[in-house]
Amino acid sequence: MRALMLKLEPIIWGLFGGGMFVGALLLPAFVLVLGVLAPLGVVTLDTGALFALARHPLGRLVCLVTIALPLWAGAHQLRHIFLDFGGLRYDGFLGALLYLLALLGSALGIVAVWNL
Amino acid sequence: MSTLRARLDAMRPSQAGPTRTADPRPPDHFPSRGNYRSYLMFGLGSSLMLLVSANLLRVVKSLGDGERAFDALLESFAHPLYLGFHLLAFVWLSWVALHFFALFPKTQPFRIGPFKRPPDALLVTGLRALFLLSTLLVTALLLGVL
Amino acid sequence: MAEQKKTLVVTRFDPDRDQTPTTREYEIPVEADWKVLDALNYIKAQVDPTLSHRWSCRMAVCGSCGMNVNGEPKLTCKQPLSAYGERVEVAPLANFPVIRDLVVEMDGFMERLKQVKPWIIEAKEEAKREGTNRQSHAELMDFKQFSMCINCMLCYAACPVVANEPDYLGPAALALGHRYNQDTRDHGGVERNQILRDDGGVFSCSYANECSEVCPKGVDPAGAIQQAKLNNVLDWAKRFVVPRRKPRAPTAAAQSDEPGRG
Amino acid sequence: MGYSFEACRDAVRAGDAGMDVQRHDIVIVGGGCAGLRAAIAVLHQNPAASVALVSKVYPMRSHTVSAEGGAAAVARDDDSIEMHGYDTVKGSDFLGDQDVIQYFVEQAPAELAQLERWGCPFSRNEDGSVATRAFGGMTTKRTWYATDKIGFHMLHALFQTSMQYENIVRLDEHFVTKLLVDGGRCGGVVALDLRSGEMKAVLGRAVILCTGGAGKIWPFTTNGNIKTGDGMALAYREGAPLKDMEFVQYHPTGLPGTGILITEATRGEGGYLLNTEGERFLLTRDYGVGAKAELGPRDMISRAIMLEVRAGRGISVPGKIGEYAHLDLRHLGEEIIDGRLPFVRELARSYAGVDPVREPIPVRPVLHYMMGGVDVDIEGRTCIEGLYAAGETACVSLNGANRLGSNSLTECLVFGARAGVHAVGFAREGGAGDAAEPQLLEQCSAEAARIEALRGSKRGDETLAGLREALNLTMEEGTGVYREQSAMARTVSAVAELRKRYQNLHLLDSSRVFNTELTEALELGNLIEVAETVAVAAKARKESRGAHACEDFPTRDDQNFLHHSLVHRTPEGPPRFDTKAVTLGTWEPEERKY
Ligand SMILES: Cc1cc2nc3c(=O)[nH]c(=O)nc-3n(C[C@H](O)[C@H](O)[C@H](O)COP(=O)(O)OP(=O)(O)OC[C@H]3O[C@@H](n4cnc5c(N)ncnc54)[C@H](O)[C@@H]3O)c2cc1C
Ligand code: SF4
Ligand code: F3S
Ligand code: FES
Repeated sequence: MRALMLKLEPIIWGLFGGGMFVGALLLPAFVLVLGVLAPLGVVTLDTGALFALARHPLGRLVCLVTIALPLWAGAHQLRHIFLDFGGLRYDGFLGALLYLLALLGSALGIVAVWNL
Repeated sequence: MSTLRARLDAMRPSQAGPTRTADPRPPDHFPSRGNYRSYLMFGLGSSLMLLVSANLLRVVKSLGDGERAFDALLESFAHPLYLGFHLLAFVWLSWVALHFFALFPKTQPFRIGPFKRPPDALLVTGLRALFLLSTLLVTALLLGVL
Repeated sequence: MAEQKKTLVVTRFDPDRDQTPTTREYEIPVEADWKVLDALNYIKAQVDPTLSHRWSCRMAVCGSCGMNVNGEPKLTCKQPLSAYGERVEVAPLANFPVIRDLVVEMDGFMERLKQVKPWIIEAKEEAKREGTNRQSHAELMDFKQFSMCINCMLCYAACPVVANEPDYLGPAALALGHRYNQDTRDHGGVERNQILRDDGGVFSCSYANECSEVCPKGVDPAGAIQQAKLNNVLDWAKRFVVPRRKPRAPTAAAQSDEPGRG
Repeated sequence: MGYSFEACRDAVRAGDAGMDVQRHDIVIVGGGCAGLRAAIAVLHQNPAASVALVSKVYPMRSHTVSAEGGAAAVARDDDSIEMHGYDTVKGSDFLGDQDVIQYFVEQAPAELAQLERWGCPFSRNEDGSVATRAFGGMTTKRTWYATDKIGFHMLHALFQTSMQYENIVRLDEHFVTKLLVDGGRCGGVVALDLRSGEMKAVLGRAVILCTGGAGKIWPFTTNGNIKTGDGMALAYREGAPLKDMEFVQYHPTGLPGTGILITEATRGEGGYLLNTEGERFLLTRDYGVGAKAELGPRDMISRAIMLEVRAGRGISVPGKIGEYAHLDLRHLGEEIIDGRLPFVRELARSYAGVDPVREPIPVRPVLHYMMGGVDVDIEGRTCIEGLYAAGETACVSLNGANRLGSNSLTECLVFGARAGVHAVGFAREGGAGDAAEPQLLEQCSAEAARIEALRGSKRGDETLAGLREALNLTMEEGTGVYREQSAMARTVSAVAELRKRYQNLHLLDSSRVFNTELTEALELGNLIEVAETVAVAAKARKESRGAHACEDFPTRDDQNFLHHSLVHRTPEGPPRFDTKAVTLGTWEPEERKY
């Protein structure tokens, strides 16, 4: 498992790098609006407008990228934290699990964006 | 000194030397020393992205499922636990973003063709400004202001 | 001048006598402009000749005198004693097996250096050339910083990955590999990149950046490693997209005349 | 027991000795510039050869690492081989052998070009060619540089290049304590493995000594802790004479207290030397350097600084003994300083608390380099068959009475390579037959016993620190920048006395593993041995030439002293002094004026 991951490292790291960039630029804003401001009632969201925004081809792309890439970034970082605390023995298993999660999330993201 | 242990085979040569050695210690004060702390905070913070993005996936999915599903989801976000998590995620991720941009410049080549990498300070400031701008933009877009 | 005193808490270990390292305290008079190494040399000459530590140039260039001082890896011939208070702890570099007292086992490090093929790999037809290469100042600057490493190993003592991944080549060795890849005179990019992205290579680095924090020579191994990662991603991507083309590193440096492999 | 020429590096247990025995074709002692170059040269000459590279420190720690300024070789159109030759001859005060100098200046460009192709990051001109800078005593810019860390970059380039040769078997942190010589034929060395504390026999058909200088004889030196003249002492003890030992170079610009070097390149780039009145005394007063001023040769500038200090125009530095001159770089500006002399700035800040961009650096002459060494011919051969020497430890008579700055790194390359090539040729022909192995192994056992007896030995009440200090003091007194017959006579007897006191060492560390007290004791023994030859040779030279400035005889005397001095060891009693003719040629001795 580890050997396979090693072969794929360049892609994984590329996804990770992209994920960090996208995550850093976009995620805080999403969390702020959807997770804090809206539920608190500070602002009211216009669902229709949001829907239109998301359906726009560019909107779909942004949605997908913001979902999929940070998943990889998060998975990769978590894996390294495990390693830093002595998790090398479980790296094959844990890494595979985390990346599979990210893969699954990305696939579901595609589906979700498709279904918009 | 650190309470963690280094692997006993850290930095061992492929063949043992002729005399017994004392085991390696892990880096002193790991992870409590300042830089290690921010490194860990950064790592943990960006691991949060796993959860935040998963939630975003739910949001997008609910949008596709129709207005009701979306509203229901938003309503569930009002739960104090959820709120707390999102608040924490917002603060933490913003810090991660700022830290990330500080670490970013030197990951780039010094030069691409004839173009030199701009001075680090400029790049960092630029990227952080970009972060602010994009946060404002996305917020505005989501709120339908634009 | 009022005479100042400091207590050095020094790690002692003799494999023939001690099970594990212990510490010993030396209270000594110190002078205002002493470096940590001066205090150790004073102890060795005047107080306890059985103390063993490595040093030579005392001008921060031979790289022998790295130790953990108050928990941080330092070049003891450069680190002023005045940076510390009454008590100064001097221990061998972390992450290394200890041979004796402050002397660490560095053969593992030497093996890692060699693994990245730190020499100019010439294109085949060039092998028998004479004269010098031309290289612009800008091309020199693409790798100069990474050629400043004095092999002091402070970065290894600071890196959390070194502590946990025994196969990790580590900051200095990886930066050295990147140094040769960035050199226009070198043509071993493909060969070396395969090593750099293999087990224990650049992708094991989690960018803790502590290596660069402690590096006394401004090498910035963390930067080198991330740049090498980027090179490898682009290398890989290019070969993936255009499998038959010669791979080219992004900074016009690491090129090879061999067809892409892998 | 003969051995084949093919690589044979299995360690075998030699029956009686109970000692590890390794067999190689060539044994190189020392992993500095000269040693590494020799090792690579051997393998280029014969890829099948097996080379043992024995060094008491990991090669990249060798003191070559600290060289700052640059390495000389003709590179520019306005320069010529002849000019480099003449500068070197004149710099040597006509004591350099001119056949050697001719060979040296001819080979220098190719050697440095080779190093460039091996990846040394030389600084560059606009057009991408290698940049050169001015250096003392050189007519034009011919010193190749890599900012101000040439030695560091050369050493690492050589060392890293050497890593690709599987046939170089490194014995790192092995301290050579004795050469194995039987019947006038050298057949290897015995080394103390610092790690295990055990002795190893390293046999070879030829041995090349590349162990560097002996600056640690003096208290105030640019040299690192490892420069203890081991190779000189090793060869000397086996009967090889040391040549021209009285000529030791004082570098004009060392930092107060530590003696850390501020490179001559500071002056090459245009720095000034000032006295306390802010006067550029090299220009305004007659010190023999003429219009060259700060770019005069080192011996003259060192003397000029001493005379300024004597005349009461020195600068005192708080908390430091002695008086200094100021090295002023401020007018060069931050850009040039950071661009070409960044290490100087780092050193001045860290070790003198002075930022050269804003303040002048206090400097004074400091012991730097040994022109003398093991007497070798142009092939690097000593008078012992199978024993070669190269680099600072050898005296091939390139530098004569005064070395020009930046010639010595090139010397290490040129003559390291030549010694390597010749040694492997010699080994292939089997020389005059191999030395008899049983005899050599017997010597190994005796040597092992000697070391064993020294470790932690409590013979008397002399301490290492005490003896070292006494040696430093007397050598400074007798063999400083200026020398007096009476002081030299005192030094000669003081060193002879120290040799006796050395027998009464009181050592405390009897442990086996990495016993640095033991190596320090061995080093001190070597220092005393070499120091004695310096004092004896200095006393015998009753003239002033190059770096040897004798106040009782202030002029050069070609009639009586245009010869090399040789010092031989005698089993008991004082060293035996002898002379050897200088090889002249193109250039006849003339008054040395700049
Ligand atoms: C501060 C400084 C600056 C200088 N700047 C310049 C300059 O700009 N230009 C220039 O041309 N020259 C310069 N020089 C001179 C030049 O650096 C030296 O002459 C040259 O480096 C000597 O190289 P080497 O190979 O002979 O010896 P070193 O580099 O000293 O190497 C000696 C080797 O021998 C080994 N060794 C010694 N004893 C033993 C033993 N008993 N057993 C086993 N191994 C042993 C050591 O481990 C080491 O590897 C400078 C010198 C100094 C000190
Ligand atoms: S990269 Fe820096 S810290 Fe690491 S070995 Fe090199 S000089 Fe030392
Ligand atoms: S500290 Fe270690 S993890 Fe990477 S950035 Fe430096 S090598
Ligand atoms: S003694 Fe050489 S780097 Fe400290």
